Amino acid sequence: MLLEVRKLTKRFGGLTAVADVSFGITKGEIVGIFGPNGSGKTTLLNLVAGLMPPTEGDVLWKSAPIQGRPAHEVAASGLVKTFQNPQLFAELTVLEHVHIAAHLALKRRLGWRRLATLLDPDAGNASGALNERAEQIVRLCRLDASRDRLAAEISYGEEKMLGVAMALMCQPELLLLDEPASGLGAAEIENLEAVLRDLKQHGTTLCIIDHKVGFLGRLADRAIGLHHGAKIAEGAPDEVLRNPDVVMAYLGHSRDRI
Amino acid sequence: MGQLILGQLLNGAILGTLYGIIALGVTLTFGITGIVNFALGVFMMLGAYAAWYFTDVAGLPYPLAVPCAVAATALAGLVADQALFRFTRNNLVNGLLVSIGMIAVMESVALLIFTSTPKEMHRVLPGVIEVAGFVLPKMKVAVFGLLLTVILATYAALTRTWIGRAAYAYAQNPEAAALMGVRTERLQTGVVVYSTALAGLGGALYASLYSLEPTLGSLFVLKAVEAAILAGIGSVLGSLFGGVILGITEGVGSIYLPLAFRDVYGLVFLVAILLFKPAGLFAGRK
Amino acid sequence: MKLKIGLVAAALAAAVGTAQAQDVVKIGQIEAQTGTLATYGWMGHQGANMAISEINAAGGFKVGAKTYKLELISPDTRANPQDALIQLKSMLEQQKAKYVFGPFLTNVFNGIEPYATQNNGKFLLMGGATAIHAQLGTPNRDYLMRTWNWDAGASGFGQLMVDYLKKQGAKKAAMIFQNDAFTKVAVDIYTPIFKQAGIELAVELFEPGTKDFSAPLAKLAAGKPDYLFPGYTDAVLYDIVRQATETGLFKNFFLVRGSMAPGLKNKDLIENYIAYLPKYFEQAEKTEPKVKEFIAKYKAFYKTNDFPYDQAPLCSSSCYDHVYMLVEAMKKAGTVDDVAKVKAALMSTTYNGLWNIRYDATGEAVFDFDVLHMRKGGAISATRVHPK
Amino acid sequence: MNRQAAFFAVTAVVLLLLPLVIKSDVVMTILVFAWLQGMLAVSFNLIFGFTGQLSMFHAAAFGIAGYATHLSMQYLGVGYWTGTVLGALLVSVLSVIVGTICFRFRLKEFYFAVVTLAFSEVARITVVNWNSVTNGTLGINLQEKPWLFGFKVDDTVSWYYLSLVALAVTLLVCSRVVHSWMGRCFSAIRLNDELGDTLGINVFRYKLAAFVVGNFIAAVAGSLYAYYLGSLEPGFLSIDASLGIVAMVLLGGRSSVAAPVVGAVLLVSLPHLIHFSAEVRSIVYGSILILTILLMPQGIYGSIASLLRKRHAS
Repeated sequence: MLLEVRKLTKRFGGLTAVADVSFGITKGEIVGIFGPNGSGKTTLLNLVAGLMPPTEGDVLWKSAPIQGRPAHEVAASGLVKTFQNPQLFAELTVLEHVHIAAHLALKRRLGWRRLATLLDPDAGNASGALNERAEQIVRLCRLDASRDRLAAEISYGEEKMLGVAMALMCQPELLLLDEPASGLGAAEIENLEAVLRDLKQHGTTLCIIDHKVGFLGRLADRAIGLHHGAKIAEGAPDEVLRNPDVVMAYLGHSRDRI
Repeated sequence: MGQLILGQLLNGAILGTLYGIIALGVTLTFGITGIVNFALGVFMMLGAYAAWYFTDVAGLPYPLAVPCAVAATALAGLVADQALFRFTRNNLVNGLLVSIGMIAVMESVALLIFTSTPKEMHRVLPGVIEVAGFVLPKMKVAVFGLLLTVILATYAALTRTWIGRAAYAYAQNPEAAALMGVRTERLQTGVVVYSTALAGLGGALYASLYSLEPTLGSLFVLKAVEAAILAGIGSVLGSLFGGVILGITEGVGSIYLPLAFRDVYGLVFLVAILLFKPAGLFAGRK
Repeated sequence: MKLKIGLVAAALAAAVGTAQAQDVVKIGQIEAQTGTLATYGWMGHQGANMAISEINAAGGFKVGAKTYKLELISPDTRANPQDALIQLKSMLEQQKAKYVFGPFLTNVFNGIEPYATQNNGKFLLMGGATAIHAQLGTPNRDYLMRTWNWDAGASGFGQLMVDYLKKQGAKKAAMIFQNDAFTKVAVDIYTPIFKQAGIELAVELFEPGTKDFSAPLAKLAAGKPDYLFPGYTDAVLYDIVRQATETGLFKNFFLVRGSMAPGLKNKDLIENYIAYLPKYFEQAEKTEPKVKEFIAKYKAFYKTNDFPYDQAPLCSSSCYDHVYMLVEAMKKAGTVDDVAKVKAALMSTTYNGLWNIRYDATGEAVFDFDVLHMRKGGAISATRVHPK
Repeated sequence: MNRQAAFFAVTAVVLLLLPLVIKSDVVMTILVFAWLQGMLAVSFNLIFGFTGQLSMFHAAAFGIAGYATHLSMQYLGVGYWTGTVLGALLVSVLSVIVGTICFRFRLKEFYFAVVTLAFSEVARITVVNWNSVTNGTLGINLQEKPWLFGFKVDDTVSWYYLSLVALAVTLLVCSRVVHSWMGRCFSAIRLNDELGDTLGINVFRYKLAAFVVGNFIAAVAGSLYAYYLGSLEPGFLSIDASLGIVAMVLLGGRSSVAAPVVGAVLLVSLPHLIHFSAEVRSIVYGSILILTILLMPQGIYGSIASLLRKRHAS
């Protein structure tokens, strides 16, 4: 078990955003978590990524608790997350974004010896290899056409893809994607699916949160349904989608989202 | 000793309202324009010299000179806002630097006009009030009452009137407020000018208590910013309490500890507040 | 790059400029004219500027067969040692000035002192800064003269003032001073003088910029001193005296610097207000024709009706009289270039202008001053003191 | 890139040969001050322009180092250079303490500025009042001059070269750092520190690194400055001094490593190039500051650079 979530609960004042949720993720699988807007998906993801402490329960990453540990340590341990609304560095180009994200890879490779590269940029032969990897990821994420454009100038789809590219550059063992498909057009979603499949083939474990059930259904090996912060179903995607509770949860809101 | 401390508590509170009125301007300007306007010190100085000029040179009675001084300062504030501050909205560093440039310019202008000889206004309300053994100058008590009224009135206006609520809404969420029909530009200008008017009022009242020199505002505004942060920037009543706390800390601190370190006491207190209650002492009581 | 060319051009222009003027004696003045500490420098500039214009308007002065005019170079140091050093270098190197007045501020003096000492013998520096006192007469500092009289010593005005205070029957005094360069020295000077006179002295220092003194005043008043000894610039004196009298904490004041105005403003609440003043211009205007003439000339020169009575006494340092005195010395020495001779002449001159100024053996000015004693209601008695 | 290298080479040669052309001590003095202030501004920009933290501790670092150098020479009997290193180390330790407090508690923007300002005021007031050690407001005269390779650095020309080399080393170090992975971490923190955090960048560590490295360089600059001027005073640590540094950086430009030097040269030389009466000059100075910020937000260097780029492109 790569990640294990045990009885996770998060309350904001009187509001319970996540209620007693437990599940696990094993290496190599794609897990989809879905639920209507406001069902606590993003909060759950932030709890799992260590961005906020839970009120109760544990998150075990490779059998060790990670709650309360700072985000950069969580990322360094191989658990990386993307943002629902793309978070970028406005003044930098696409390629520069990926280079910034190369920091963890460099740290893993050289440790404290990376300080030596301040004196000699080629020390440890790291920069060449990392540059190559950055180019690779830019290509993989279909961003090569806009690699030298500023983050402020690229399309929304490219922004979201850049988020994935940066996360990939961190060499994650488990990649948490927060609504990667929201706001994307059909062609962009297709593109995204292709990229995520490529990733799976490269052995990256994925946990995707989205309310677009169709998209998740095509991609996920396993699905978890969430409603009012509680887990209402878990299993193979098509089974879960047929689960009456899930149907109720969605129909209670808006049918066209399904 | 107890008498000494109680006396300083009172005096600190009075001085604190003076910090508080400028702090209120700092807080309002920050909330609406995202700028910490150090140039409020300049407007305080303008208000002070204007009040002195209207009473001692032009011969107006002081109660008339104060509104005149406030009006003059507000006018200067409007000009400064349209010519300068308008271009630094939500840019903290540029706002800071523009206010510093403005301080350099205005202090020199004041020096040219008023020279470095301190001006001391004739006594508006001489004499003291004795209550339970405490001796307080009448004017200090009057200033205290007036400032308290203005701060509370501002608070009431912000919570009870439409404009006030619009300003509040804007400070919380500018985009939503704009969608709701709040006219951003006008609101910002209005708040900046109101803040300069408050600074002018602070200056005009200051003139009745202390001697005037061109640098008076830039020394004072630092304290006001301290007071504003102490309370938690954005809190109207907090700026009053922040000022009072600062005034009392300095007053009582100077009795027990060396006077030469007086400015440190407030700062150390401030750092402690920022570290352990980063939103300020009165956060959540907006 | 353009900037550097600009700098070079400026340097060249300055060099060319100095080559032409031969019958002009340049006087430098290195004072802070703006900022919180500018009071002394500003008045010094006003006086020197006026004296130089007067001398030039009268056709200059004759040394030997030649007639010279004066030129004043007076940049603003802004109390910044870096600017002051560059300005002094410019005066000596580019303007070839041999006589420099100032500075009054100790931090500025410290900043220019190493360079000035390197140029010992090439010029005279005549300033009022407290820190100059300690360096007078030390090796390689022949260039240094101090234009303000010292508080301590046999002819020190502080000593004479405290003696006067003792005669008033004072037993206990409280000193409240702004924490700055002069104050540190003042505490060191006055503590033994008071002790010797048998007057107990309590001391409180405050940060520059303080306006509300109620806390320290209340604290000092708790020790029940007879006299408050506040210092020392008018900027704080007005507030200290007002706040001390308004609440009835103090009724007696003793000052070694600062003006009479704060006392007069509160004259009905004060018993005694004793002050040292280089000259009480308000009274001297009536009794001394020279002073009357000076005030009239000042008003005409600066086209103002406001004579700065409070600040004019500061003209006793590096100011009006000292320019005339320097010209006298140049005439007496028969040279405008030989700095050593001019200094010797200065040291042996007693100049009789607004003040009677002479230098003691170390090169420190000794001049006559007024001890003023204001009593309740504002009656002032002035005693002119001629130190030994 | 080649054009840039050529530009720097030419600049370096011109600056090295300058003392042969300029015989004016005044101009050389202005340049020495400009190089040392430039060093200070460049180091400040590492914290402010590149990492995005408006530190008000810089003048304190500058001033404390001067005092520490002097005191270690006096009480430990070490030479000037050892004293400078000790001073810079002391400043580094203080920076670690101040930085740890500020960054652990996640103080940002204005709050960071205020707290660092508070610490620097505490330092200044301590210097003012610790008379037995600092001689308080009277300041200290520094008689000694540094020795280097058997030469006493005494006259203006040798100080010119020393300060120029110190500035060049500063520029080199800062540009190496800024253009390395560490500089990328700084950019990440400046532009979006939350994102940097989720990408595995230890925000605390790199903020602290920028703060300590910047203050270390400022300390060396302070020690050189004090011994060139030949005196120390509490004014070195004042708020005005800190604001002066910010002004230099904004005037020059904050987006490149060398740009603050332009600001430093301007602000140091301007008072001696413009001859207005004292009050008017202050008005001119303030107006220049306001106009630069409003009309040239990238600073002078940045504006000229982007102008050249545009012309080059068209």
